[in-house]
Amino acid sequence: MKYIATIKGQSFEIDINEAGEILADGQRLEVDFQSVADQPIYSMLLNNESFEANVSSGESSVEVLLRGRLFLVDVEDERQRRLRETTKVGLIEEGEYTLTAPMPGVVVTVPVEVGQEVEKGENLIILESMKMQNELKAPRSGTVSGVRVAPGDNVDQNQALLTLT
Amino acid sequence: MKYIATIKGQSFEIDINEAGEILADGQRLEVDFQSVADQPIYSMLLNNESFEANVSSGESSVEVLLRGRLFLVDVEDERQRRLRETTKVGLIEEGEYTLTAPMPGVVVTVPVEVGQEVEKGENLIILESMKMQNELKAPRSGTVSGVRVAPGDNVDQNQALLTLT
Amino acid sequence: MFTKVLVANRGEIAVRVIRACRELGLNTVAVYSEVDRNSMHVRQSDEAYLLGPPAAKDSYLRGDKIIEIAKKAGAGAIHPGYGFLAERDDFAEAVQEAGLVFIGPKPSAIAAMGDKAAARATVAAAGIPVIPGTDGDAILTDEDLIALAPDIGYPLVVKASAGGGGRGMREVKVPDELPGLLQAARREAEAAFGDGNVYLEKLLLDARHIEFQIMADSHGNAIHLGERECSLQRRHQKLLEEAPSPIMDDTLREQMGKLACRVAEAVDYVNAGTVEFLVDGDRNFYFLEMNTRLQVEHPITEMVTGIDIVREQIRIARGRKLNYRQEDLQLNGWAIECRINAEDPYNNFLPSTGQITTVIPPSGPGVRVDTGVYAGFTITPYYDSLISKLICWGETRGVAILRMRRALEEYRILGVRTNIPFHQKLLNSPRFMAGQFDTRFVEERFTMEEEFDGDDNLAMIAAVMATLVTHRETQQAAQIVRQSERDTSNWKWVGRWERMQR
Amino acid sequence: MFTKVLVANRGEIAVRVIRACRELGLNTVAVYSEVDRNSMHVRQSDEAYLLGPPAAKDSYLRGDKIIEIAKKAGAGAIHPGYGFLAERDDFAEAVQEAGLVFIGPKPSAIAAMGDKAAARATVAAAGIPVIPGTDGDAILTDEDLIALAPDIGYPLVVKASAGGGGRGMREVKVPDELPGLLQAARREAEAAFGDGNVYLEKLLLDARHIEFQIMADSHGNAIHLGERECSLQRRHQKLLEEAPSPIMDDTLREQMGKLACRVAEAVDYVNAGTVEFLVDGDRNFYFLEMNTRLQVEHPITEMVTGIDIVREQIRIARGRKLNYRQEDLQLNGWAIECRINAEDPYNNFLPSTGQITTVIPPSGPGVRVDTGVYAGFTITPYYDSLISKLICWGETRGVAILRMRRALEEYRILGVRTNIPFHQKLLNSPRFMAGQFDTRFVEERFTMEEEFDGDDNLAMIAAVMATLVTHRETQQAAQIVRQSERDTSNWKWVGRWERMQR
Repeated sequence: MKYIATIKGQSFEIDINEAGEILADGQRLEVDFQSVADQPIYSMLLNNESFEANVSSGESSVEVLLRGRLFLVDVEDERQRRLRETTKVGLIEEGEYTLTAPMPGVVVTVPVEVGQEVEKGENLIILESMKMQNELKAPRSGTVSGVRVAPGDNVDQNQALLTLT
Repeated sequence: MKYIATIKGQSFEIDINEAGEILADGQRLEVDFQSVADQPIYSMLLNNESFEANVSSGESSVEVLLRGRLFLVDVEDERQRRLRETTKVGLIEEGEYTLTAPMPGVVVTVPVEVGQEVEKGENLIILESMKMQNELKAPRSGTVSGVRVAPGDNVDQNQALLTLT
Repeated sequence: MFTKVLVANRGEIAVRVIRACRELGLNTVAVYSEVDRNSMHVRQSDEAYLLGPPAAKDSYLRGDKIIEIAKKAGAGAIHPGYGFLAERDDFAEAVQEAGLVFIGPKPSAIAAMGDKAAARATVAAAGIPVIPGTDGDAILTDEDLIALAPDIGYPLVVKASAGGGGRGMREVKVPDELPGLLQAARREAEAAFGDGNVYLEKLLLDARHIEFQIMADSHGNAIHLGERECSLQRRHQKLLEEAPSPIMDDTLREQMGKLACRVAEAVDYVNAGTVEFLVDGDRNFYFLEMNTRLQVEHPITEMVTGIDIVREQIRIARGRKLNYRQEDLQLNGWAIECRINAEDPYNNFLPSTGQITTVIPPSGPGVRVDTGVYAGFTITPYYDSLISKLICWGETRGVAILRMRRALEEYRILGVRTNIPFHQKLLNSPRFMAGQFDTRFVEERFTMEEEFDGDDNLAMIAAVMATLVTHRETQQAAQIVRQSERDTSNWKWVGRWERMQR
Repeated sequence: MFTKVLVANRGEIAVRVIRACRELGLNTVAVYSEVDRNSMHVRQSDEAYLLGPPAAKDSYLRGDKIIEIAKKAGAGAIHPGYGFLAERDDFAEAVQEAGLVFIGPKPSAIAAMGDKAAARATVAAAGIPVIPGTDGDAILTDEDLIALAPDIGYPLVVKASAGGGGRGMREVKVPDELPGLLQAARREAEAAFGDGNVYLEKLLLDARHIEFQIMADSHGNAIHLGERECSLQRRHQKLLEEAPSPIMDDTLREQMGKLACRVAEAVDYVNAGTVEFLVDGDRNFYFLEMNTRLQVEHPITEMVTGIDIVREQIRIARGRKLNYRQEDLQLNGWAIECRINAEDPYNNFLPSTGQITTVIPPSGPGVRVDTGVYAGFTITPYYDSLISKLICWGETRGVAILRMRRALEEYRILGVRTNIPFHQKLLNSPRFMAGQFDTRFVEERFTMEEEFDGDDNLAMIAAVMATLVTHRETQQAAQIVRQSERDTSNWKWVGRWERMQR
């Protein structure tokens, strides 16, 4: 089966032939791939080179934590790729975005207000949890369309805090 | 629910009233009993005293490994106890006993032969495994009725080695 | 003399204190909140008492309840660990009034060092250099402060008198900002400590945070155990500490160590404490504050001195003389501590909670792991995010760094995100390796962003691993579909069977 | 100079060597048998190659294959660890012939010490006291030995010349037993080593087994790193070791240490090695044998000297001079090692195999755990039962013992049985605490049997815990019954639903 794995714009063509062999960018490699202790830790022997990484499928890409470095890898099979390429339009930056609490905590400040335009990376809310003040930032630019919490509020995990359009 | 727990002939009457309280030999004790990490390790707070032990149900009794000491505890509820007391007869030491290999290994010696009478604790077979010679002993006295292996044999775990009547 | 100690804390430090007690043959009493029933400290103690709901104010900050439990359990002493009640002079006082021993300094010493502005005054009076700033422990209004600011010079820092942990603190670059930031600092200080008083201090650039561990017994002996280099911080939270400091030499150590002891003597200090200094680029040093408790990073001092600091704390509290004289002490080798926090270094260091599913700690020569967690334990959002301290010792700084690198690479914690990759990156940075950093290094010169290199072999490896996992998941999903098809047919079969039975 | 090392071993010692290589910046090549794919040493190395089926003779003893892999992988050196190929002079020779470095002594030194009878002769010729026995390395017949026995005196021991690990060894109390036991010993030696030669030695009663760690470089420098007390054994397998020995003083240490170095020099020794002595009740000491390799118990010496022995081994193999001179060395504190084996101390120490489900290792100050296992790893019957070495250091023997006790209490390993309770019992025995034991202590004076005490509070606790677990299991079983009742009715419902759909 053929896959395209992409990291920061660089693509690797990876063909999983059968158990024990893959083709990576045309290079034939012997592979022994094992999960360790039934956990998302994987030990890989690739042409006898030994690698170990935490690998977990995130929402959009696969996270690989390897030798102290995090790689976000987008993996698609050929069919998915063709599909995406033919339907590629500017879907990003559209619709409403709801900021939810990544953990329970207390709202310290809400430095934005309804109607305000914000840039990507701007602080939307400061949430105190685990004795730390955590800045929740805008994942994209947009306009604040709703603020559902006020400083001092106790919030639960995943509670909606603020919306952005 | 009432239980009788016996360790080396000493019996304890333990009454589990409800969550959070027990009566041990008439003494009322507050108990908080938790398994740790879903393993057979248990943490117990008994009137606020903290104990932790490995507890596992063996074939006949419950094994409690507590502060470096192993206790073999026989636990019965009242019904079981009454049943046993009325039907108590010399059932022990009867029937055929089959010695099986506790682990894979190589038979080193068989110091007994068919027809030989053996005492409890006598060596029946020496099995080499994990670089050690392990003495497999008679669990009771009896007569060797069959020997199924010879020195040098490779045996699998649970393979029958010898019978005793 | 007490033989039972109540440990008024949780997490790794409670475990640390329990270990020291055990090794002294003392019984221990743990206290815990509702979410901490299965904590290591509860499991390892001889007795354990529930304090209340998870929030610290309902549990670990309930000094009254803790003293009551100590009396009920017959504990003769209370060890506060760090944080929570450790630097509350009213708690220390109440412990003594209850007829118990507080394993720490006298309430008066805690109070004297607790008000940061007053401490500056006390220490300056004893002839110790302090950072230029507003003098004395008088309460100053905004107008006072604005008037005094030009004498101190810019940039400067507004600090909360009752402060700690960076709260109620603001950096001021130009005079115009001062009025607004004074108010912000006061508000934050009021919220955090119930005390809105602030003072001004000159902002030292290129400064290092260097602290001295001191120990004093009740017989008038005070010694220092050398310094710790704690400049690597993020938002005033220490992340990596080492002992000794790369910039230290014997002369400076002796000079600063002596002054640290003098600071302790100025407040009649007993037990373990830490005197913090800022050291500027010209090796001028200034008293910053004194922490009147056991420090998170005490193990690195233990590794290079061979002294069990917690055991000494308990011995001192029992009225014993110090086991060591200053001239007996010798620093041996180098130690580094990495604080392993449950937080995501790739997402603005956001705390991470959840159940830990796997822990494979590093070990081998020169490696120590102090932790309160294990596989199966759940990290809750109620307390700080420190889950483990990884400490490595080596004969030289180089050996310690190499050992820490391999230990970090070996460490596996799953279930929550950790800052291990941060430490790995930090330990690989040339400036860290060269020992060239100051307190602003992590925030200003360090980033987790990768400069992506086109022919990076590791990227290809990551791509292969991600693909293999995706492939597996696809295969398994397909199997589950097939499985449920079979299930359906089983159900059909059951249906048929039932119809036949009618 | 080599930059890549093949580690020809498995388990904790392979991990130990890999760690040392990493800390030196050297790449590592692991080799593994079919059951060891997920071993720690495979996971931690830079490269890994399959050797073959599980049995050692098909995998870790395949010297030819290992050398071939080293060449293929471009490894410049091979570290043999202990056991397997570590003391095979033919392997060391083959490694050198292949143009690779053997990290260990010269083949000639391994050979000289490998034949125990020849080693006795060599060492005696160098003026070192040996245990009275048959002299020289000549091959002796039964008649020769029976004729020589009266000169040696009874009790005596028959030992295999090629011996090790207690095989081919018989104790003889009276002359009548000698002929029969000679034959038994020869048979066993022939089977174990392919060499039926034996020799006689006087049996020392009340003897201690004390060994000296030595290190020698290729520049003619040899030093000793002090002694280890290894008397606590069962069936000639060491169980607990400590450094220093409770019976040692500076004078005796200097004297024995010098002789140990002289033994090494007598065979032109290079790299790390251990000279074993027996010391009798009158402190007379006799050369026993020399182990020409890294020893299992090397960490206790590392703890009291601060020297990383494996790193020094690699440095020496790279042609470097020793980093230390004899006069620089200083023993600091006390270290104890408990060998944690997968065996059942309550059932005749029978080995235990299976998957390890949980590991919670002890940690904190002065605690080191060297292991090759983790939760999820399976212990197979193919190799020895050592799963971990727990090493504790303290300023004094007393502190080290107390620390080891608390560490053993903390250690949780589930899935296989371990001898942790044996160590706990041993550490509580008054004779151990007093340091009064000899090589026969464990077998002759120690038992796991409990003297059961009627009002033993722990028994009541155990009874309560057993009852609570039984109660839970009964409740759960009842629930499962109820559950399956519900399942059945679901099936019925499906059947009904299907009928409706017709």
